[in-house]
Amino acid sequence: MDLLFGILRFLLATTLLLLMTIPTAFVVIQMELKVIAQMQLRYGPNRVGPWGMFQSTIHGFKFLAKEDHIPDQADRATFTLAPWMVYMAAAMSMLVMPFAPGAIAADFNIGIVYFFAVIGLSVVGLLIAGWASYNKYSLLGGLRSAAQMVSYEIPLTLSVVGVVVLGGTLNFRELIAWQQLHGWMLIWQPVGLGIFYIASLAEINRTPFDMVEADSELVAGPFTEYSGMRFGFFFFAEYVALFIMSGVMTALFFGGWLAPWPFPAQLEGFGGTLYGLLWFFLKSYMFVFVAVWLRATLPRVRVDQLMGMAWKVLLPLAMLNLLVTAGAVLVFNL
Amino acid sequence: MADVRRPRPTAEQLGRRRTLSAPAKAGALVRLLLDRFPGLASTIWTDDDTVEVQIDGAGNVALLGDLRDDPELHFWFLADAAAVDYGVGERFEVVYHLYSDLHPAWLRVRARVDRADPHIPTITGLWEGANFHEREMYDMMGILFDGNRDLRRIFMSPDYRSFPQRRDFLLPDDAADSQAAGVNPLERPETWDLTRLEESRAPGVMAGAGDEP
Amino acid sequence: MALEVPERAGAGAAGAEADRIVIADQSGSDELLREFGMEEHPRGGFHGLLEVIPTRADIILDLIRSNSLWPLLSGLSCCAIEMMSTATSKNDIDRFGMFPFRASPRQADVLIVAGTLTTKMAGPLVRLWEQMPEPKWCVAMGTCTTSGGRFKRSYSVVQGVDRVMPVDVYVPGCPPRPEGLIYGMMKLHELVKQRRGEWPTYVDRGPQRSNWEGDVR
Amino acid sequence: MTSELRIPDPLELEAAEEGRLRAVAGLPPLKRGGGEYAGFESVGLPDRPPQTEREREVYTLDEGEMLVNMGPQHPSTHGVMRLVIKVRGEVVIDIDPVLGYLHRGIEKLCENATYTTVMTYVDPMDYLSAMHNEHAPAIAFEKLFGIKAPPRAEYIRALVVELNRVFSHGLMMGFLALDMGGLTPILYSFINRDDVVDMLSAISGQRMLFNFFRVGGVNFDTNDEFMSRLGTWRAGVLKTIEMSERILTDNEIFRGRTVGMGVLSGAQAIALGVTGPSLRASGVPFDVRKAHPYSIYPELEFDVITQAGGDVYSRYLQRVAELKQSIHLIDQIVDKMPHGPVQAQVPGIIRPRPGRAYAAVESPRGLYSVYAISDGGPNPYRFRMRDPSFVSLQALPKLMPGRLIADTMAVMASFDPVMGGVDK
Repeated sequence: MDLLFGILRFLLATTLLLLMTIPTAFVVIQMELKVIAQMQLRYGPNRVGPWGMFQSTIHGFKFLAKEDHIPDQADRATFTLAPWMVYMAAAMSMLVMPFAPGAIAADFNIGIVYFFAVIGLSVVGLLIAGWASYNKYSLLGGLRSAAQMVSYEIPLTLSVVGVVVLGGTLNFRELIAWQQLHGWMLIWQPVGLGIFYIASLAEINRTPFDMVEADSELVAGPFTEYSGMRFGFFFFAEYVALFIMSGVMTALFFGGWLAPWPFPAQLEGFGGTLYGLLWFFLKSYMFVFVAVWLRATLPRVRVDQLMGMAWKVLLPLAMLNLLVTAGAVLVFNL
Repeated sequence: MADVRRPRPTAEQLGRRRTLSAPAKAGALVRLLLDRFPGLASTIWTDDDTVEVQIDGAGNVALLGDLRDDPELHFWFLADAAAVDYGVGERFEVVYHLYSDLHPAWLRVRARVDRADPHIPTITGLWEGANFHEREMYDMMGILFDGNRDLRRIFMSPDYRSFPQRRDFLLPDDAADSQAAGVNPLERPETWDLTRLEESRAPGVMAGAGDEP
Repeated sequence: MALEVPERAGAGAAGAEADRIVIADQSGSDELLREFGMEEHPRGGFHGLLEVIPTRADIILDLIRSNSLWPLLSGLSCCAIEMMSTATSKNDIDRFGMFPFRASPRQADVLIVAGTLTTKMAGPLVRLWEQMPEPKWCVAMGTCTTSGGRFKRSYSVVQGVDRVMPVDVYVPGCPPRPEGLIYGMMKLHELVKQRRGEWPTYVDRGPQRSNWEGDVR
Repeated sequence: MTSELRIPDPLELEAAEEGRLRAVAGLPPLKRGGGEYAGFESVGLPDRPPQTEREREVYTLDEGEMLVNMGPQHPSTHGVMRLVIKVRGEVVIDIDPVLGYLHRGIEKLCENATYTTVMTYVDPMDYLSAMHNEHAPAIAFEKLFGIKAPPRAEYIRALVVELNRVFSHGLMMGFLALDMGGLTPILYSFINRDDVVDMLSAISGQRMLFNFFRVGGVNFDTNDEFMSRLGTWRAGVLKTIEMSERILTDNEIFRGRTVGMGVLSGAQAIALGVTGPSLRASGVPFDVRKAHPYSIYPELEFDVITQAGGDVYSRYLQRVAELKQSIHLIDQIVDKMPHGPVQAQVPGIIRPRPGRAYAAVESPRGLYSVYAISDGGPNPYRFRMRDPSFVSLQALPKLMPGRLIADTMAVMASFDPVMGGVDK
């Protein structure tokens, strides 16, 4: 009976999460459309639905009705596989996302490790897409993505190790509980936060690190030859990843579902879940907003500057941060 | 707006004379040219801001090199290089316009090229930037620049056969070869008298044969 | 499966024919494909479900399509500047869901031919058009693309882009004002919505020249 | 992390190491093959033998090299230009710009048009500075015909020309940012551009290809709408420019990508024929408005601005400075503008005496000149235009070897080429 219940719960959770990625992507894309428009002194989409609310949904459904083209010279098997890999990497990492107390699909004790293992898979998809398209722009974009993501994974993970050492756990829920007790990780790990934010932007290919889809250099990077729903998957995965990274940053550094004040930082029962969801989404979308803001403001860095920054600045800084954190934990017995 | 105005640089800083606002006086330049190149004396012609000399095509590199390197002439900037077609049976001319900060006039050098055998030495050795001009002249007029490393068509596709800027290349439409020659006949009363026009614009002969354009 | 084959679908089936719901058999019969006017397609065979099965879903899909027309980021000449101006703060064509100018033709829906088309550019432009996935539309912006315009007499200008590819909307002007282009795009929206279930096939689309090399001369 | 550093090429390092080992072992140095002629198929063209030495050089590939074909449709080739880039990894080895995708034969058409209708053909040349395109032929034809435009016409000419320069330089700031991935400055630039072109359309009746200049004057006098729009625009223009400037000038990423990038020395620029702001950014104070004053520029007070760097950032700064200088000039012109007619008495069909005239103006991209020959007929016998961006493009293959693909876009945008002018 327990087994059956477990299977049912698993199926329900995965289906819900998979379904949830789509509206998440729509909301993030809509935010990007509208926020950038406002920053550029435009109205932005305002014809579809009230205030153009459904514009991103319309964009998404349009992909469904487009011709799905596979170039002659492309490697068909890998060409069709690549969008799924990228999308699944983004969707799977949602499994451990701590939305609210009682709203975590899989409450592992190694949730953080799982997350960084899965989110790193998307690079394989991009590399495959670049190689399979039989296009020089795609190839260059795919190789760029491999170099960039592999480089930035190291400072990204190292900056989180500091958090883990301090919190003493690899579980998101326990980490949030630790933050309720000791204050948000933001206070304890400010350097880690900085490294994490920069590296996470690079990890999900956002401006100013959007080398992969650099549309003024490589036409659309690895996606150049993709059309229809296959491109739609890449497109969605990009924005889902943006939300996920913001969510993880919220969980790691900004107290997850905790309210910013201690009076009721957290409630019990079903009300507590709703209360937690409210705060989690508020904080996450705030970071999505910051990413969109950066996109509207900053030009793109060059690929060698990007790599130099990862290896010469972020990596030593992350090491130092880890060293200091570990030393402090040892000395002060935190 | 004070921030955009800078202290006025001195004449030394600018490296040239400051009295350029008056209509150019080209006398000094003409005297200098007569002094340096007595052979060109018969071809010198001046406008109010241009001095012009005519040479044979083969001598272009030597003359332009002298003009550039002579400290008193110092025509350091190639403003333009263009080709002119004077019609079938006539000649081509490659026209160079030079600028010098010592002289308040453009210097125009007209180099004659045989139309039947259009060869002229390249000047990319003097000014690298002449390359695109020469490629354009080759593309449009079919003039061959000996020594240019990159003489291929620049505007038309490589398999294009003719040279569109030549006078005997007529536009596919009516206009170029018709009596009206590009003007709507209704605008030109004289086109009504077709015989008179035929005399003045016979193919290959310039209008008013006396004064050469 | 109820199989009903009209006399000549695709190439202008009109009137009562258009109201019939046709469900095609996808077993790969060449005859059937020819009935649908698809024998011209280089690879033949099944290609895009919605071209072969016009159903009522098209009404909704056309609404969706018309509100999400992504133009190709491709400007040929002067009109390109006015096309960009149409996308900027003052005229903001993003209001109609058109802003993401895609750099890759694979992801674009509309080809706005903005500027004079020369013989040298005709080949690459046709290739761009062929690289765009169906359903796709072409807007000829400016007089040069309509007829050659002020360069009609030139030796290197294609006298109207409709000589090399099908055009859906012509926008006059040299160049058209941004308002003009927006009006043209509104006309295209109407066109998209009117064509419910009447999607042209490859035959209707006019000359499809996949091995285009060199000039149009 | 200076951007001046050349990116070491892995294959080159490998070869150097191999050579060192061979030298240590006492072996003769390995002769690297001359490479293999790749042909044109790799860039999607029908194959043919190379026509020139240079073509063979570009299309011959060493080991590990690849040809990347950018254009004719590419987001940042500023129109329809094709760049065949020989790369090793992402490092550019050589560039071959292929032009002509917008060649409309304007010179030939002008030779078949009357002197008045030439203005309509030269407009789309350099379509971001249509007023300058008309200015040079107007001066040349006036020289041929032996008339002078009335003073008020000259002032109106200078006014619209400087207005044109303002929006052209403004757009350059935006395009430079766009080619580096910055989305917003271009939209701010277009706010300014839309204001100016609406103003110019109030005086000329057209938004972009104005057809405003006539032989011996201009088409229309100023009107109330133009002047009121001018006042409104002048009040707010510096703020609009500052919006872009704030995003770019001190931006660390922008500076990191532009400072020290694409350095063009003064001597090199002169040899290549680069003119205009790009030449002055290399420290050469050559401005046609001062060197060969035309129109009313002798009466205006301004100085030639130069920069020392010669890199992309200097060219950007030079544009911004000249933009502000143009606004300053506009103030002066409006203050000094006299009253009077705007068109000299000329016949409907102009037939100058046979002769030659050369006229040059300073367009936003540099020296724009016209050489016109008259044979006494109603249309020019020969009409030649020298476009600055056409010549400036030659600097690209000189600057790029050893840089990255991404920098190609930045360096090209810093020269601000307009394909309409390049291809005629």
